Amino acid sequence: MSDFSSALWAAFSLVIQLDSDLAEIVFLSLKVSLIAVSGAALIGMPLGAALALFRFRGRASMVVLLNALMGLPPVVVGLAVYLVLSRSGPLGVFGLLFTPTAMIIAQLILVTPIIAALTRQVIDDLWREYEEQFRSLGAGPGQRITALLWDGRFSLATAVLAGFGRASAEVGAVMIVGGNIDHVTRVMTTAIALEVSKGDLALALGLGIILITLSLAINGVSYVINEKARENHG
Amino acid sequence: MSDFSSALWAAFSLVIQLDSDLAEIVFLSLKVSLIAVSGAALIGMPLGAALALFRFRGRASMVVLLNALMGLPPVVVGLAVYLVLSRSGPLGVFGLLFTPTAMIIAQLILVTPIIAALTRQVIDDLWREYEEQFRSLGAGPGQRITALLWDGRFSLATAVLAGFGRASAEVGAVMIVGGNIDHVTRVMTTAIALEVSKGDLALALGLGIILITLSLAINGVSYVINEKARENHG
Amino acid sequence: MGKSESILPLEFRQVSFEGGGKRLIKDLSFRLDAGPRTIIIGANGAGKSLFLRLCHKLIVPSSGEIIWHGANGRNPAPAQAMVFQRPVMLRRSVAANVGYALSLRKVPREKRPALIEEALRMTGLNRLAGYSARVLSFGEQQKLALARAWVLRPEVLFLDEPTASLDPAATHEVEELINTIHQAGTRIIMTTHDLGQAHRLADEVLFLHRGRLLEKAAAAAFFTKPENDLARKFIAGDLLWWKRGKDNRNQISEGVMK
Amino acid sequence: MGKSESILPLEFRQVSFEGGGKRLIKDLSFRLDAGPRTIIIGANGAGKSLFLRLCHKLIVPSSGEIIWHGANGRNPAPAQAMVFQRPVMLRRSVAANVGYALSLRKVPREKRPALIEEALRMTGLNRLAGYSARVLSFGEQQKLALARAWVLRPEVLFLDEPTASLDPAATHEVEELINTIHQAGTRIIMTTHDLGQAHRLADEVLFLHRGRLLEKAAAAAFFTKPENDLARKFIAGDLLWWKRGKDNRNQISEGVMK
Amino acid sequence: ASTTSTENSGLFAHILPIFEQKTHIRVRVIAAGTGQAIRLAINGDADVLLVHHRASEEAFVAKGYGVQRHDLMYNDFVVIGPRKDPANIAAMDGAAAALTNIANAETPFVSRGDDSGTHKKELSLWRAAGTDPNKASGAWYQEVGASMGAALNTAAVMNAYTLSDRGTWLAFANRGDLVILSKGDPKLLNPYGVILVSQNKHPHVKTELGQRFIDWLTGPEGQTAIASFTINGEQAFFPSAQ
Ligand SMILES: Nc1ncnc2c1ncn2[C@@H]1O[C@H](COP(=O)(O)OP(=O)(O)OP(=O)(O)O)[C@@H](O)[C@H]1O
Ligand SMILES: Nc1ncnc2c1ncn2[C@@H]1O[C@H](COP(=O)(O)OP(=O)(O)OP(=O)(O)O)[C@@H](O)[C@H]1O
Ligand SMILES: [Mg+2]
Ligand SMILES: [Mg+2]
Repeated sequence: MSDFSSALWAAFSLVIQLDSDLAEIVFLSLKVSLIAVSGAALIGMPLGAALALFRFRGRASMVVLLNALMGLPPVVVGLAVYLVLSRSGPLGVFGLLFTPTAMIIAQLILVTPIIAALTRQVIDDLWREYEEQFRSLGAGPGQRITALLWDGRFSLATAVLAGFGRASAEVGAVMIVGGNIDHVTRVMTTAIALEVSKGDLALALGLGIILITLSLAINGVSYVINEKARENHG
Repeated sequence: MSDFSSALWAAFSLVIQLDSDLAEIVFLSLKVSLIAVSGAALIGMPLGAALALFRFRGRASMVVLLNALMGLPPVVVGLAVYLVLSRSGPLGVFGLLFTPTAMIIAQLILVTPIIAALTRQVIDDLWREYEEQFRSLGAGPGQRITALLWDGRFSLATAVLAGFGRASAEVGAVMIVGGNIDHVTRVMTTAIALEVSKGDLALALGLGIILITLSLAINGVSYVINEKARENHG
Repeated sequence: MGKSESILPLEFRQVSFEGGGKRLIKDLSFRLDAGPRTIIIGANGAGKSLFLRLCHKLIVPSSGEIIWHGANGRNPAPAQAMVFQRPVMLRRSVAANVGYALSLRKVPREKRPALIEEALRMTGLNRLAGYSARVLSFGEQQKLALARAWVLRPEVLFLDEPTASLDPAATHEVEELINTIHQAGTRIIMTTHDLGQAHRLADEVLFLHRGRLLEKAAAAAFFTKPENDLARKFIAGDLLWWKRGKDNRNQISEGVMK
Repeated sequence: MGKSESILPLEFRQVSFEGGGKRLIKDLSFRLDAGPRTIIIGANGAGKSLFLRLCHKLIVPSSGEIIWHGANGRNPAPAQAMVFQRPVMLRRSVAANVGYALSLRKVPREKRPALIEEALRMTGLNRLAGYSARVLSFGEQQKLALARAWVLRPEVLFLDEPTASLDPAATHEVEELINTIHQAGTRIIMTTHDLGQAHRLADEVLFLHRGRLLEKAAAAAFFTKPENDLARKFIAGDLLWWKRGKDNRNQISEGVMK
Repeated sequence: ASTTSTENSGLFAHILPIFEQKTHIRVRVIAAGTGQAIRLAINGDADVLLVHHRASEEAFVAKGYGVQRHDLMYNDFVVIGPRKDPANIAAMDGAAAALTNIANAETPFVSRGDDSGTHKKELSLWRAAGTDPNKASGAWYQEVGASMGAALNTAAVMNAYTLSDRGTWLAFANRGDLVILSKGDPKLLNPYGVILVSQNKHPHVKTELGQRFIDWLTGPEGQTAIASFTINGEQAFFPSAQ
């Protein structure tokens, strides 16, 4: 298992060297994923809640669609975004391809269904408890959605974290729309893929270890915040 | 948007030709993902339930770890599995590399944390309601886990579907450990990646459409089953 | 807050409700006018809670019509409020639970604290204003549910066994409160298993049995001489039981039921 | 099923319980022996439910000791069962809810149907055996919770306001059932807000006030001449309220409280 | 294991059926970047290695991982760029001069940037041109760190110059506005070698079958098969086995 120990070593030396290239990549990774996940949460949570709350024609199909979209293949999403943003595509004029913005868009598309589907699940359970009380109080659609998202916030954290996990681990889509251009759109996952194709497996694993450590840190912080808040308002 | 219409056309003609190569790839994709997800559910659901039910030292760290592992980068997992299964790795003698089994193992590793973390979330909410009743009735640890998984089965479906989405969309890990060998380990996602690198974007998108349609069908079936069952035992 | 025009009378026309493949409410037809306090009594599972839910438009009849005067939307009219048998506490503080109800009725933010304060004081909960509502004792939750409904000053107030889990003093206060609210013009429609309470509060009684309305009568008439056999048995069952109480409580039961 | 050796007496030594940063139960010390029916009374929020939970080991004291004779694990002893004030219905049928309790006690599969059938019959639920437990009316759920606890034939049975939502006849039947169970040797520890019921059922009364045990006395002594001032007020508060009832009910209240 | 260019161009799809029909030996192709492919072979996860970077190949054999390197075939690299040719390289003589023009004009150039055979060739060309493009990395010099196909997809949208092997380019569908602008320089020759992985390091290697495959590839039948593979009517690879 010398590969694993040299991977640890690679990760370790990368970190203590405070390599500025690495810092740049880490920073871009975090920026892209966090913006994409925030956007996805902003869209996906109200959407998921609305699907849980309202009974309308086509609702069942939308739920199924949403669940299925959790399995959107990143490469396909990347490709579709690539075609839309490419110079000859409908949004080509904005010149967004191979920029971090393009990567954020691709991740947003991938992550929104995940957050929306998981939110629907959480809010559905909560709504079974709240429905009659809220209808009796005369809460309007928007008020119901906000109140349920608020009251379900502790349970919804896992949904957002699942989305963050998908975004930060994702490589297929950002590779296509970002292009893995050094100093411009290279993020942790595409850097890992590059090292793999170079055959430098130890470095690739090392970068992987750094990525997982980062994600552990973010999860740790959000767990602590969540538990503290729950203690106060259980 | 001619790319999209030609993609639709590609998808359509692939399907009506009943291409036997395509059928083989589709079949292998489904087989690998379904086996991996079943395995992950078998491991992840009791694990997640146990984390929700029992208070022990290190539990918080385990929850954080599990949440973070939802963001395991597929390429890193693929690499790790590759190193372990490689001829020069510890399990090399079994010659599993570049077989569907290796792909199943990689997906299992990716999907288990997702199912476990989401299960923990669902069971945690349920346990808040059930805890005192179950302790009063004197249910043992195993009995609690089974009863909660059973009573939470409708809500848990989304967790499993999220895992299925991840597995069926995944390309980075199966590419590395499966090798995308024609007629042996080529699945939908690796085939799509191959077409992209050949520049045949329409065919790639077409395959993507087929993959999403498949996943829609599976989600649709499971939704109907779930709703029917819920009607009877809400 | 419903001060404009009355939403009463309420009329049921051949209302039935099905659930789980069975008819749980059967052919209810009657009319409730403005004014009296209506108490619904009946055995467990008779359909009292379903009845209140139907009135309050939380569930829709499988057949028949429920007509409120000039309030025929699909949702409960803002002039109504309800205290549920199994109160739902939002995951907020006691005060915020009441405040939330006010915010939904667009009561100006600056007016809310005084209203919240008053509602909590009336139900004896002001000491607990900052508590998380979900750790309250069951009785405290029932009081909070009442405060939350009453703060809206509804024209029609549905109460589903509002004192079932209250201690004797609190029960008494809630009964007083109900009387006060009633005198201020709120139409009370409530259920109870406490026949003494029914006796004290009712102007009009509806007796439900297995989803059917067997008797609708003025309270005095109902308690002294119920027309319906089953209603008589229901009251008598109670009587019987009091009679079988030990030692000096025979006379009590006589008293209650006379 | 606890037939072997008794887990009584139960002893509290300086037991306190804190929650939300406050002392909710304060320095409880007493001993419950085998035999009598103990009724816990007190106002809403007095700590009755917390008290039962402490006894049943669902929560652990912040300080002090709770000692059961020979059953000092961390979990409720199998010889105990409890009916919660807010019953939890498993997402299964009525019969399966009872059956599940039996399966946990490893009652042989072939013996279960008869036991389930009997428990449901005693609580008047047999008609509903196949229903999903969660659609039952509140009162029906309370009966089911009782059936589920009783089917275990516990040596000690905790009842948290078991008749709060029951109709008069059902209340009566449950009181009879409690007597029967008691005579068959089960130790009853229950709370109630119904002073009449307390009077009928109690051998021994514990009066709680704001987390303190103010009086522990034989029932006869307690109801006729409570030693504690607050206890006297609690009973008198009830009296007062009866007195303020309208017209012919003055005499009743006198009767109840005399 | 093989480099991606041979798989992407469709060469294997053309020649393998011929071989398999004759010998009933199933060949499984794992297409990966040259670096990754060599790594797979070093770990013993492949029996035969087919790549195109002579120095690495010789090192592989020298370290004892490979039995022997055989010349197999060659094609050439071509400089691809936008039809309008803003840096005006089509007129230049030789690849190095073409790259010098691109650097001077600071027109976008997409580099594989993945240590692949193609990338290494590109770097040697820059050296010959006397320019260090890394200074401009992220500006006009875009290191995409990706496979040839991905790099071409990127160049197609950026309307950038890039270096590609002819096989991948010929089979590439998403060309956009790109055309071949510079070719024929002897420096652009792209020789492929084939190596049997040594049994000394990995006893499980299927030496006999692997050797038969190599023998066939380098023998007359294999060489004929390679020569007969065309893309859009153009011959893609030229046999070169001795
Ligand atoms: N969704 C449903 N499906 C099937 N049965 C139902 C459903 N909802 C209610 N019921 C049944 O309808 C009957 C009436 O219920 P309801 O809650 O109205 O009774 P209730 O008179 O309020 O009783 P309680 O005094 O116990 O509160 C009960 O037997 C209950 O089991
Ligand atoms: N986890 C907690 N945190 C803070 N306060 C709590 C907690 N649990 C209970 N309390 C408070 O403790 C007091 C006693 O609660 P308990 O449920 O024992 O009352 P009770 O005597 O059963 O009242 P009721 O007659 O209404 O059922 C209540 O005022 C309640 O708000
Ligand atoms: Mg009811
Ligand atoms: Mg209580």
